[in-house]
Amino acid sequence: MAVVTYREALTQALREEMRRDDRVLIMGEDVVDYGGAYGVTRGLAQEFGEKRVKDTPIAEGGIVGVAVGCAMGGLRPVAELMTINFALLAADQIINHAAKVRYMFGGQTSAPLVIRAVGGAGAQLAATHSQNLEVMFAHVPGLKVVTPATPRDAKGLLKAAIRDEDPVLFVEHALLYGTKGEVPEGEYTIPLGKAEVKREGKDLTILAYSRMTLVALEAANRLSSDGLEAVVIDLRTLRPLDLETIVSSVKKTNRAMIVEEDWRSFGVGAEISSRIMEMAFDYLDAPVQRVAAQEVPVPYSRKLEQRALPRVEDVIRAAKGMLVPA
Amino acid sequence: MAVVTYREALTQALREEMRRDDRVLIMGEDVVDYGGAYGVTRGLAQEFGEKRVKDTPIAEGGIVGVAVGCAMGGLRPVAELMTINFALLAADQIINHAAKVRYMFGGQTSAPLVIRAVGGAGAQLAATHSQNLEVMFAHVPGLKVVTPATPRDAKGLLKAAIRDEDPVLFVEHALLYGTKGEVPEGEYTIPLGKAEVKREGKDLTILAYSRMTLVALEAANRLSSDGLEAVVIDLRTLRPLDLETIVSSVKKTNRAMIVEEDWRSFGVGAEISSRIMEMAFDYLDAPVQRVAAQEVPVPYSRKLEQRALPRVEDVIRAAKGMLVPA
Amino acid sequence: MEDQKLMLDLLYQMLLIRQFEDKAAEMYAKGKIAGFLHLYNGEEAIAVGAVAGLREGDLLVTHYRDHGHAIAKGADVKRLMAELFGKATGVCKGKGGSMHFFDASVGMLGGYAIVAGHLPLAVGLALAGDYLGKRQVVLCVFGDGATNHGYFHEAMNMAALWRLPVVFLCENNLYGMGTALKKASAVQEISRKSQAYDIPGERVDGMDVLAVREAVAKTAERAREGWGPSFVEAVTYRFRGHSMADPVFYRTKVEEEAWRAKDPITLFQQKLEAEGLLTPEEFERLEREVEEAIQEAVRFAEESPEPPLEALYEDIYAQP
Amino acid sequence: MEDQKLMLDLLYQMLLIRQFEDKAAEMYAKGKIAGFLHLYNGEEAIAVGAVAGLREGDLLVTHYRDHGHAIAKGADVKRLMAELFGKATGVCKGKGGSMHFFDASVGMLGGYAIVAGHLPLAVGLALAGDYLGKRQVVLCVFGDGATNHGYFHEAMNMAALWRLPVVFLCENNLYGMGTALKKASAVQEISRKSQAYDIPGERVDGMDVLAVREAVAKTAERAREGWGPSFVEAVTYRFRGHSMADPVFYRTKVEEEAWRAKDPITLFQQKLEAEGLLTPEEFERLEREVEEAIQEAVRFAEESPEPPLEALYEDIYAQP
Ligand SMILES: Cc1ncc(C[n+]2csc(CCOP(=O)(O)OP(=O)(O)O)c2C)c(N)n1
Ligand SMILES: Cc1ncc(C[n+]2csc(CCOP(=O)(O)OP(=O)(O)O)c2C)c(N)n1
Ligand SMILES: [Mg+2]
Ligand SMILES: [Mg+2]
Repeated sequence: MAVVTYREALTQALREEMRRDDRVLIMGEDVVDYGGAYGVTRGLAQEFGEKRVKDTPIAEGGIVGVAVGCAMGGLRPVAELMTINFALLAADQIINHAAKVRYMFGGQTSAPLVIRAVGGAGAQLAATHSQNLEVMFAHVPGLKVVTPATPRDAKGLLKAAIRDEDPVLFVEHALLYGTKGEVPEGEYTIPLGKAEVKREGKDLTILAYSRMTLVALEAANRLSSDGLEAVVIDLRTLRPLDLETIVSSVKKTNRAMIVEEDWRSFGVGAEISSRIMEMAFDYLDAPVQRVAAQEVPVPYSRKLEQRALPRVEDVIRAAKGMLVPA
Repeated sequence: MAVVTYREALTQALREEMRRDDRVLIMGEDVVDYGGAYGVTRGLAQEFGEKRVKDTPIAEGGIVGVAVGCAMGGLRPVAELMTINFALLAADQIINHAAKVRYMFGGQTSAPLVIRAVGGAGAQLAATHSQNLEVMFAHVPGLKVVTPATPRDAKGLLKAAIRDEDPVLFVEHALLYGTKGEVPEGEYTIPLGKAEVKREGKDLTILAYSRMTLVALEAANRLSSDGLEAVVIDLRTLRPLDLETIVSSVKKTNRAMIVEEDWRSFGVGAEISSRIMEMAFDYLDAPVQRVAAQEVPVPYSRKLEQRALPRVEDVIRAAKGMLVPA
Repeated sequence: MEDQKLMLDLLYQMLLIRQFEDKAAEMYAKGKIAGFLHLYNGEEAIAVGAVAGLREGDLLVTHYRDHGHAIAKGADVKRLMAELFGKATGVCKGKGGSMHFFDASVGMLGGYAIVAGHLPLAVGLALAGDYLGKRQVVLCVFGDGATNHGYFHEAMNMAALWRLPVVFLCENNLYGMGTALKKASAVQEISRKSQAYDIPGERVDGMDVLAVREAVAKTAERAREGWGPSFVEAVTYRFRGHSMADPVFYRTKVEEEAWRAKDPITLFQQKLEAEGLLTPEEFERLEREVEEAIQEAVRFAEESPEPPLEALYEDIYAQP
Repeated sequence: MEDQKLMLDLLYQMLLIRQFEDKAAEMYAKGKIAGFLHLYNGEEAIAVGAVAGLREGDLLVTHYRDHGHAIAKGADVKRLMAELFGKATGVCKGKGGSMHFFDASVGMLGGYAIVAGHLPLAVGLALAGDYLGKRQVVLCVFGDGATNHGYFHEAMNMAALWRLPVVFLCENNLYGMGTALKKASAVQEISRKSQAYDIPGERVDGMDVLAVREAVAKTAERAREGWGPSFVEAVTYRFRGHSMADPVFYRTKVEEEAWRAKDPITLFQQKLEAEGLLTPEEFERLEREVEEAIQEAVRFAEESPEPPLEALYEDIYAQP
């Protein structure tokens, strides 16, 4: 298997899908010469031309709306939003249009588009450029929400998202683009809606997604040297949510923790936690814990920002708190 | 005490606050002649003039943005969004601007505005006009989210929201405007962030907000004739959340249920449920239950819409399921 | 002859819309229809004229005041009425209601209830048609109120930038709900707004079905030939309130009467009679024909079944 | 004499901005500054000229490329540099960073990082000032890219409708990140976009500090007198990349060189020398003065403390 970056894995997915299917096109701000704000579309305009890789004006609502129209018109658009923070400018198109047209028109149309957006903090971009807003979209029936953590998943999930008949919000993480991992050589896809056990264990189940999967894995490795073996499950897709994988693990370990980079209150972890209680109450030896970001707008200062985000130590401390009775 | 409608209670709050404080002004679509889509501002333009009650173009992002600017400039704007569904068009202004300016500018400014928006389903308005989107905003530090259920609360909370120094999203419910209740004669406010026990009991704690408070109360009354006494707590404010009132009740009843009109997954109830588990795990005799809307875009057909929404019977069935061992 | 047939067809369609709307209002009062109901009375010449300016295979998207457009585009009034009744036989299986008429089989790609939200969709549909080499025009209809929304700006700019085959058709009925145009828009002559995108703009009499047809036919052909989008402002007036709930406080009786004197149906009837293309008897026959069609539509709607409960969970995802 | 003092002050300010930016780039390379850093080199004449056209008490809001505006409006370079360093003494206590300069004491009401998001805010600030009878003008600065956003349309329309005292100032540097104007905007002459709102629009040479000052002074007085908003397009060029991460693939060297020949500082220096208002020695002295100010700013930033951890939880709510 080749070792490639998360960024390159995404580029491969786009390239392969565009070669496979003429109907796939990319639109977004600066996707041509710049190759997208994070370089994911670099080289694609050269190969496929500007008919299939389109620069757009800065107009997020319009961009997603055009993509919804394209999808209803028979194409497979991949719209790129520079960051998920700007998805707030397209929230109406995503939630009131992409997620609704199929249902409210009685199944006569559909919006098979992919919206790629970068989420996450950690690069000192301050309050309006550092949010994790996926939970807002995961709440909405009609949408699918995908949050890959590794190059292999990024590629396989993006290919599956492009082929999917429904609207997919595909959330990448700014700090993951440079991370490397093995990616299978041949053609493959990873089905949406399937979590993956990324580490086996017996004492505790840690659930995470996107960059927090890496944080959880590192914490699990360090816990291991203290003799505690944690399962780490990468949710990969937030909607639909793979409850089966989650619950069956928790039924074995009897303890669960969610690690999330978003704000705790009304965040992703709340849903996971509630579902676990609902489906495995009698198996739980302790309340499900959430390790989340501090509930503050993300500050610029590195010192403050680092403190605002969940760290490996936070996970370790919480895990020990669950396992070693105080 | 006078018996007035929820609508009239809101109008009273606006009128009193405008009389009290010159800096309070209203802006929104059709707030002058129409008196707002639901008639809440009727008569105010006549009393205060169009300088203080301003019709705006249809431009939700712009409206809220202008209101944020007004607030930063020393006024106390109350911006009316015809429905919370259109708050998606203003999500950037609410989340990236109103909620952030104070923090990212180091406390040098603030945005003391109120955004009034109608939420809820039940009037056959179909998928894009029937959503309950409050959870998206409750997730965001920097915002406050208020969801009154009764005329008394509507008035007292709106007055408090207008006086509050922070941005408040004030969510009314379309089906509540015509409901009646007692409202104190004199001047009063109800503090944001305080839940209220609306019914005492001992067997179960039912948590609800907005219209679901009425559904919960009716269910509790009917359960009572079967000998089951449920506490009903009206959350009233979703952010900040009054955990103390919630948890202390659950510690007594050992059972909790949330009734919410939004979609279950990643909805308001998830947070309440998780918090209860985290704070009262050892007191719980059963997993916290959620009675929520079906996870579908809301359909037009009355038959389907009614089935999509949580009904009194759903609450009763869930309560009995928790209390009477199967 | 050909021409007479066409003229009578335009008249028939306008009558069909008018009676459909009147019947809908009646059924709403009886509680057979619920939700928001926005009627098209007074504006019939626009939908009928505009669709007459299109070719087969062209697409139409519009706002929530969509009955006229759906009928003009050829959707079956039976299935439209059934939709209003929330029945399983409705065009959207009873899930959409009045604001969301959609009939893929005739290229009626939807009524949308978010003001201006469908303008970018229209641009996207045009982009898809262009990409697939379809020589297909997208007619995008919206109100005066919609032109103040950010979407209008974004969609107009993108359509112009990419020279897409969209005809933007603004139904300027002088009010957005109860807000008069002058309280909502810095410019009153809406057609001028297209200057900011180098899109040709034109104002036509929206009470004149042939004027609308001509403007749309011309701009649609321009679009089809690859010259890009156009903007047509059709000035009109809605004879009823914004929706059934509207007490219409904000307009004067004098203004209303003046506009009613320009009823597009009466004007067209008179014109055809003056030109010898129509007799009063033929007009009555047309009216009766329409009446029958509408009665049949109501019967069909009444007799149709409610959607089954399972329908609640269908059509959310293609691949759940 | 008065005039000479003013001219030298304008020159000083432009130099101060230029050196602040060069130093910021240097500190970024050294890792003292992080996040996104958008420099203003080449565009100094706009901020300096525009602020010179305002009166005391007027307000300024701008986009994330905000260093020039903050300096011109009178914010202390020490506290601005400290903000870039993320220090507690920064104008925003280290919470805002480069894109969010704000100094209430001088009427610099913020850099905003959501493109065009601050345009409605500017309208609201103007409305508040008007409401409170302040005779205060709000200068709202944004880029060419922002004019394609829906917010531009909504804000321009509302400002015109309500005749509010806003001067909309577009810094047209021909690119929005790597996207050339012609790929993003249907019209190239941006000042024409104001026609759709009956707002007077004017294009000025953004490399000429006096031309900018004149245009803003004139439109600001117009606004102050109650005649409503204006739109000024200042054509300019950024000498560096969009941000520190930009390899600037999308522009040609020839184009860059042509614009560098119009360096606003050099042009102004030459003009003042030609008019006998400045000698080469005085210019050098000015440069040295600026250098010292910048060095002091860096020293101040370096020596300032990091924000305390408690600051993380402060300033979220006024009433938690
Ligand atoms: C984004 C949005 N804002 C507000 C509304 C509420 N609303 C429905 S129709 C309407 C007026 C629209 O006026 P116009 O565009 O002129 O169309 P008309 O009804 O006159 O045909 C408003 C404000 C909405 N549906 N969507
Ligand atoms: C709403 C939004 N979309 C996209 C971005 C990313 N972005 C930051 S700057 C920029 C280009 C802006 O260009 P312009 O307005 O011309 O200003 P300039 O940088 O040239 O001064 C973009 C696309 C953003 N910050 N906000
Ligand atoms: Mg109208
Ligand atoms: Mg630019």
